Amino acid sequence: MADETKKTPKLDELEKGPWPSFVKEIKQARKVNTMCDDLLGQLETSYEEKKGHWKHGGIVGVMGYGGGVIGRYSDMPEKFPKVAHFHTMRVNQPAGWFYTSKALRTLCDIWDRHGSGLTNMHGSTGDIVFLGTKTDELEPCFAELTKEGFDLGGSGSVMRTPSACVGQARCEWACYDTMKLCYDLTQTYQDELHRPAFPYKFKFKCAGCPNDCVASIARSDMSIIGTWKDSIQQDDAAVAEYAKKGMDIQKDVCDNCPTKCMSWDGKKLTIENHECVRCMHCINVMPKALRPGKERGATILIGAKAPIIQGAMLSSVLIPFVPAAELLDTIKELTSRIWDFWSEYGKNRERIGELIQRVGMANFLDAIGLDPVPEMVSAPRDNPYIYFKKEE
Amino acid sequence: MADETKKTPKLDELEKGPWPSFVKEIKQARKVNTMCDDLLGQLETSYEEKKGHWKHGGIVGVMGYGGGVIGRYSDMPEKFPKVAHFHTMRVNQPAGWFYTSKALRTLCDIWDRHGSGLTNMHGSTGDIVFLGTKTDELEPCFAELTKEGFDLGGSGSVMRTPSACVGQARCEWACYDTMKLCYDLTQTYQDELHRPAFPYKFKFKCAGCPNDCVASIARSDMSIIGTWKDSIQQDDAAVAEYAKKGMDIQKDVCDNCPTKCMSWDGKKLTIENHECVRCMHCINVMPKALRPGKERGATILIGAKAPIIQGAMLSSVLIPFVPAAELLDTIKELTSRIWDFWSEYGKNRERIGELIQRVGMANFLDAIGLDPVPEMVSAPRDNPYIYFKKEE
Amino acid sequence: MAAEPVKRITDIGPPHYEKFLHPMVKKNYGMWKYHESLAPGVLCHVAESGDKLFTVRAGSPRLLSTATIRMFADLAEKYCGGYLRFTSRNNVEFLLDNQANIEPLKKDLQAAGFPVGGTNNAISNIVHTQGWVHCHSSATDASGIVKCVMDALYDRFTHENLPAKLRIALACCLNMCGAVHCSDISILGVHRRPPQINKDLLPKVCEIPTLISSCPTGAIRSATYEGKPSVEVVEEQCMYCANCYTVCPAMPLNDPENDGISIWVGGKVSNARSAPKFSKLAIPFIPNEPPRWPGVVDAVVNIVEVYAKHAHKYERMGDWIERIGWPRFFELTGIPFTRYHIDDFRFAGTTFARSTHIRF
Amino acid sequence: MAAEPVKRITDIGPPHYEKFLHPMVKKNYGMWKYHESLAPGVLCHVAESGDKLFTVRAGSPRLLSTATIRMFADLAEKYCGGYLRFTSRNNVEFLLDNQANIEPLKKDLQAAGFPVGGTNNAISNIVHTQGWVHCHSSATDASGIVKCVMDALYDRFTHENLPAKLRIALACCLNMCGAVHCSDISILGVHRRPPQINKDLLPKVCEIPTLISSCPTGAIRSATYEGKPSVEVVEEQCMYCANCYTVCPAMPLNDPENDGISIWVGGKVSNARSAPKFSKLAIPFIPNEPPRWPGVVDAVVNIVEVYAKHAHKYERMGDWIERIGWPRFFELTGIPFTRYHIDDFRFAGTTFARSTHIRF
Ligand code: SRM
Ligand code: SRM
Ligand code: SRM
Ligand code: SRM
Ligand code: SF4
Ligand code: SF4
Ligand code: SF4
Ligand code: SF4
Ligand code: SF4
Ligand code: SF4
Ligand code: SF4
Ligand code: SF4
Repeated sequence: MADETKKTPKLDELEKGPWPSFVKEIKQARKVNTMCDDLLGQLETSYEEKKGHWKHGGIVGVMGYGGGVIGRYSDMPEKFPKVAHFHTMRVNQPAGWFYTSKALRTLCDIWDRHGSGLTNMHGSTGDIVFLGTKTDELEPCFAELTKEGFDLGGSGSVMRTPSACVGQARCEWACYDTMKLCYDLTQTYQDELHRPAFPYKFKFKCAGCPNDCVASIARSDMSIIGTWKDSIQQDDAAVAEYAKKGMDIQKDVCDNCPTKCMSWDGKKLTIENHECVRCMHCINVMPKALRPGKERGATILIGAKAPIIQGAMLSSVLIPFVPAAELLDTIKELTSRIWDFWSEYGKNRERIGELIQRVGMANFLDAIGLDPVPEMVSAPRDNPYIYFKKEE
Repeated sequence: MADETKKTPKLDELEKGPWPSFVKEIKQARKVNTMCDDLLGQLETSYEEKKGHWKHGGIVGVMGYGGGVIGRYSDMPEKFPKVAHFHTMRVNQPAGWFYTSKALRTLCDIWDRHGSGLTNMHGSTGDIVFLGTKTDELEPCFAELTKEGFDLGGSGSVMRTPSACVGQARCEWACYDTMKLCYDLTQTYQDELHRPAFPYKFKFKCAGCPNDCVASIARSDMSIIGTWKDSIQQDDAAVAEYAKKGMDIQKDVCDNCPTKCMSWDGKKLTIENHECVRCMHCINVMPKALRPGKERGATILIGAKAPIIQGAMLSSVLIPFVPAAELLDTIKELTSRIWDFWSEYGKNRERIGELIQRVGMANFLDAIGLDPVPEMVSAPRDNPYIYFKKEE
Repeated sequence: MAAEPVKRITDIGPPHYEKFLHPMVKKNYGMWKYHESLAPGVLCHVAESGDKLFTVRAGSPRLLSTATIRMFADLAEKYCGGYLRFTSRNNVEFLLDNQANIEPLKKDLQAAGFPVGGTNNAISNIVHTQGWVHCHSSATDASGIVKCVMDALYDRFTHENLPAKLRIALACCLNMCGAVHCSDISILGVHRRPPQINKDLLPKVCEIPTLISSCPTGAIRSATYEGKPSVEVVEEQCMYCANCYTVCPAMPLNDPENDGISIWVGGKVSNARSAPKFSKLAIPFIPNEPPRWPGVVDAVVNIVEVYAKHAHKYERMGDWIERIGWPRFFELTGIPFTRYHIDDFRFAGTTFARSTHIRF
Repeated sequence: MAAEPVKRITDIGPPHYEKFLHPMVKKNYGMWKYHESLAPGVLCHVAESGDKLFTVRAGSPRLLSTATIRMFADLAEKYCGGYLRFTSRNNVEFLLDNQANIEPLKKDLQAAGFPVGGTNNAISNIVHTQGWVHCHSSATDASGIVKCVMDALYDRFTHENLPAKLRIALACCLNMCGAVHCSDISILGVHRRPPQINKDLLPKVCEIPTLISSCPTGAIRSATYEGKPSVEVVEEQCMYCANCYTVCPAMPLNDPENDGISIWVGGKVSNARSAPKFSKLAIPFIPNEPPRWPGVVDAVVNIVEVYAKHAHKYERMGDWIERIGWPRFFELTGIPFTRYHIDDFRFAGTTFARSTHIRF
């Protein structure tokens, strides 16, 4: 056993220092799983040569699914045969990443039986990432997972695993039930999640308020971000208490309001709610005194993505406000129209945000049957290149 | 005479109302010049038919010049023979648009002899526009003009007539001598002004301070805008006087400062000049108390233009600060490098601003031998598509 | 005709400006200390030397007959030693060293029909272009619209009662010869139909490669017509900019029923407080309605009045709109928001609302 | 291998989250009233009902062995009925109903080497990606750099003493699998050499039209190689994004001496105060320096410390930089400004400084 253990002088350096060490994790896994020894060996080689040693992925997966597994092969299989195959399985996380210790143990047991014993908790999209196994372990592992109530997440040109902030489970600011919406969308689109039928990937992320704790506006093709329509709920006594405890309401709260719609006369805080843009700052700073209004729902935004090809995008406003009770139905209807349009007009590997920029937002709105509203833009056009329609 | 006079019921409507009427002007000119009668007739036709009746310009001009005249022909020459030809001559204005009554009378006399008797005082670029004459009047008119010390301005693919704000002639804020620079540039580039040799037009405008009273940042390929490097000159007594007279220094001055670098304690105004971006607001509001600093010069910006083809542009910073004394030499050297680059790489009808966007600012800077500085950008790039150079 | 060949004078440039400077200007050149506003249209510049120069500014239609210019010369001689100038917005300014002459000059100007004003927070003259008076390219008139709008805004020229400066400009086509793209309110002539190709004329007067490359959207394709090289326009790709017409007379776009006017708002040039910025689309289309252009006049007056009522002191149109947000601007002015307001050119992606900052 | 065919279960989706909720969470779901911060890494959420839920957050390397996950399970059972969760930044959170358990839990966590913190104005965990541990595409490692940077910023995780939240993310290539484009500080792997075309492999594994259209800058052209269709890369047009490699394994870009890391700053996601924004380039290139990555660590620590010293309370990195201006940012951090900082992609024109607002 001792003989088999690769020497990793470079990686050993990464066991030093106070932050928990991933090298320690791999070494720990090596105790039960020899794959990890070759992983360490290959990684040490990368650290020596300053380059990766994985080959471009091949198509592997479980029967009937087109996604959920990332094929991965070593480019030094002779030297590191145990990671000749080293595929990951993306396991769909429970909404909000809540677990019982029992559920975690179940997952660990399955993965120790069928894979490297290494995971990412979690991947950037939100999945439980089972990090490294062989092709012929995929199907048995999948069978055990489903038996225990787990299923795979997305990869490839599918709807990707939706994710949600902790929302109403633990956050007082959630303007709609993010975890429920996330779960409902995941269940509604099981087919779209597992069987690639789109031009490219499509991501949903559900954030309960404009703080956006799942970074939905930066990372999801459709971002659902909670907000409210009426006035901020205000508890004057609690405001006074913050002031008494030493908060400088003028400086800390009012001066940081982006619309300067708050005023403080030393006793009473007044919010011109008509001017409030729901940025959350004042609420963040005084959670005991201020709360989102009672007429709650979400803003639906479209099109965020990473840079490739047309440059990174943030999502942009599509529907300024949908009441919480209508969210699921509205999104389902909207999504089906968007997917139809995208499937018809989207080029291969063209995200929805890129397609909208290519065809023009107005044409996109026409196609999905939404009326233009000024909330969709930061400003109207400044160039006079207007495609007037003939009929008008 | 009365018979010859065209009926203009539509245009007559434009003699009503308090604002001075251009129709009255044309009618006044008609008293001495019959061209104007046909002009009124054709214009009335336009007003009836809701469309212009001028033909696309042809190439006409004075001997040896490629610019300064805009050829213009009526598309109804049978009906309005006197405006069959109706060319304009662009006469280079004196810097700052200063005149003596004598000079104006001289111009009027010349134009009454050789043209319609109608002018624009002035054209949008700044020229004196002599509005409407026949081809064979061009040369005699030019001869009389030059005899009196006037010359033509630009048109076509030339350096266009430079212009300048009133500057040090009457404005206390001028940070350099705009009229002198404008005059010097005009004289330096007489050849480039009269003989088209560029891919397209090139405009200089000289503004004495960031108020930019000649709209140089919006309308000139090279914008020279006065500024200062040291601290705002401050007269505390005068500040106090403004306060006493009822100015709300906090609200009117400090709160409008874009960098919030001013503070007012009810007695003393303090400016953190290190943070000042020289926007002019505080100086504009309290001209008796605040003045630009003493270390004066200008920011040189590049690339403004109207929309066609790549969309309108504002000029962008090329050299953050050039001392007033070095302005002319710096601009001459810079311009020659810019024109060389533009002449070599500019496409037909491509303005310098468009060329810079096409080849990239960094490549442009390389070509003209300027080092990049962060003042040139509102923010560094946000996309990772960096063309790294091989040598580095 | 066959006269003696005279030696031609060329390349002399304009006369040196010093020749035309008022003696007080010459004396105090570069040594002005501060200025005061005495009344709308009347400024007083005080020099370090203590000298005081008075300026009286009068509105002008810009299109001036020599007769009117001579009348200005008369007034200048009567009141200020013959010294006067024009401004970058085409107003005329009389430069006086004698304060007592201000009122008589104003009276004479007003009697001649030339209003005094345009300074400070007044609406100054409308920067504009040629229109049907002289340009082949115009989608609308220039001078006529300016006249009607300024008639309606006359009191805003003679009074300084707006929150800040308000600059209006007009251009009669997308070439934008007035600095229309950076004005508080812009009036812009627009076409709405693709060029009508004159196929017989085309090969005679146009260079086809230049023509094809002139189109910002690539709507022009090469084609053949009666065996000869020609072009065709893909109509859905044409946004009527008329650049093809600029380079080729055989591509006119004029169309009385479809040409008209668009209104843009919120641009500025000065660096005061906020950075310069472009005007943005407010009203995509108003038909051409000569001779009094009621649609444009009403639209401009409405925007001016809503601005005057709601903006804070020192707030330019664009700064005001940015503070209240565009949705509120459309609400307050009653202008409908349409598909045309959403940008779809090069930088369109930068104009989408990429935050949840929304007012309800 | 030849076993009885079992009925396969598919398309069941994830387990319903309700199964995993702490009873107190279930009871007060949607009825939380406010929260308080008890200490770095320790939150207390108070429900309308008066119930109090305590959260203890611990840092995690994200790459976890099943052994460590079981250790978390042990702790959860010991202190909070087995209820725990992970956060969107890969920390682990223990959910307690008994305040008395907080300290013992913290002790156990610390003993096991897992720091408690990451809340409020601390630096939380670094969102990151696979690197050399698992991805074929990486220009640098991920976990190793994160480890070294967090070692250096350890005290910033366990203390809440920054002006505002500071979010760091890392992605090992331009695909940016971490939300690197909107982080206060982003660490991004970059290539600096064009793809090395494996001409023999190419026709076998790649679709040429897809390959050509994959290039954002059109640098890939069709060509022939030994009589067969192939491609060539116009090197000056290549900006090393590796998108060609993503669609075609025969176009690798890896190059030990030229791959490395770039640093980006000032992005954010939340709508608090200012709108979400992209990170902007701070340092174009730092070489790969395994195993302890000193260049990257120093660069990040320097930026953090300058920010900590100069930013106002509540000011995120990007808001601070916008207030002081980019020139000042480069001055204060000592980072050189280079040609690479000036954008030259699609929207480059919108990033030029189009005003005279300059600090000297
Ligand atoms: C595992 C994960 C990184 C991680 O360590 O967490 C990951 C890993 C890969 N991503 Fe990703 N992406 C992961 C989240 C993301 C995210 C973040 C998110 O989803 O919130 C993004 C940015 C958001 C977005 O979608 O734009 C992201 C943007 C990309 C892109 C660029 C997509 C684009 O439109 O620009 C690619 C390239 C591609 O799709 O070909 C990509 C491709 C890949 C591939 C499949 C590599 C490839 O070229 O085929 C990587 C496989 C690595 C491996 O060997 O395991 N990955 N990828 C994340 C998925 C785990 C999970 O399911 O939870
Ligand atoms: C006379 C004048 C308008 C006026 O009434 O004041 C004018 C009139 C014309 N301009 Fe202009 N431009 C005039 C100032 C401008 C300005 C303003 C400025 O210079 O400050 C601009 C915008 C700034 C700029 O240069 O971008 C301007 C941008 C254009 C353009 C678009 C250029 C572009 O790059 O986008 C064209 C089209 C062209 O050059 O082919 C154009 C073309 C034209 C032509 C020559 C029409 C044509 O297509 O050939 C017009 C002749 C009208 C006529 O019949 O007299 N004119 N033109 C101005 C010149 C008078 C003078 O010399 O003082
Ligand atoms: C005479 C003129 C310069 C010239 O060479 O002709 C001029 C002269 C003065 N300008 Fe101007 N500006 C002149 C066109 C402009 C322009 C250009 C334009 O309108 O096309 C601008 C930029 C406008 C824009 O931003 O869109 C301009 C932006 C300013 C500003 C900044 C205003 C602001 O708050 O944005 C000031 C400062 C102020 O008024 O507080 C200013 C101030 C001044 C002062 C007070 C400067 C001084 O101390 O003498 C002058 C009297 C102004 C007045 O009208 O109240 N001047 N000024 C121009 C008169 C035009 C006219 O007839 O109305
Ligand atoms: C647990 C978590 C949600 C989840 O479902 O996992 C969460 C939970 C909370 N967030 Fe968050 N945020 C979480 C990721 C985020 C993210 C996403 C990210 O970092 O990728 C953001 C956007 C970051 C950005 O803008 O780049 C985020 C932006 C905020 C903000 C806005 C901060 C700002 O000023 O910009 C607040 C309000 C505040 O802290 O004042 C907030 C506030 C909160 C509160 C106080 C909400 C509440 O009342 O419960 C929670 C405790 C926060 C804390 O850490 O101090 N949360 N929060 C995430 C913890 C991540 C971690 O382990 O560190
Ligand atoms: S996004 Fe809003 S609702 Fe969701 S966890 Fe963050 S603060 Fe709470
Ligand atoms: S939520 Fe934001 S915009 Fe609204 S009042 Fe509070 S600080 Fe101001
Ligand atoms: S630009 Fe400045 S210097 Fe020139 S006239 Fe205007 S305010 Fe005076
Ligand atoms: S010039 Fe502008 S930035 Fe400078 S102190 Fe005055 S108001 Fe502030
Ligand atoms: S704006 Fe257009 S129509 Fe008007 S003068 Fe200029 S080129 Fe002619
Ligand atoms: S009008 Fe403009 S868009 Fe239309 S064909 Fe001509 S150049 Fe192209
Ligand atoms: S960022 Fe690039 S290298 Fe890293 S995991 Fe994603 S695709 Fe792979
Ligand atoms: S690396 Fe990017 S830019 Fe270079 S050839 Fe490949 S796709 Fe094109």
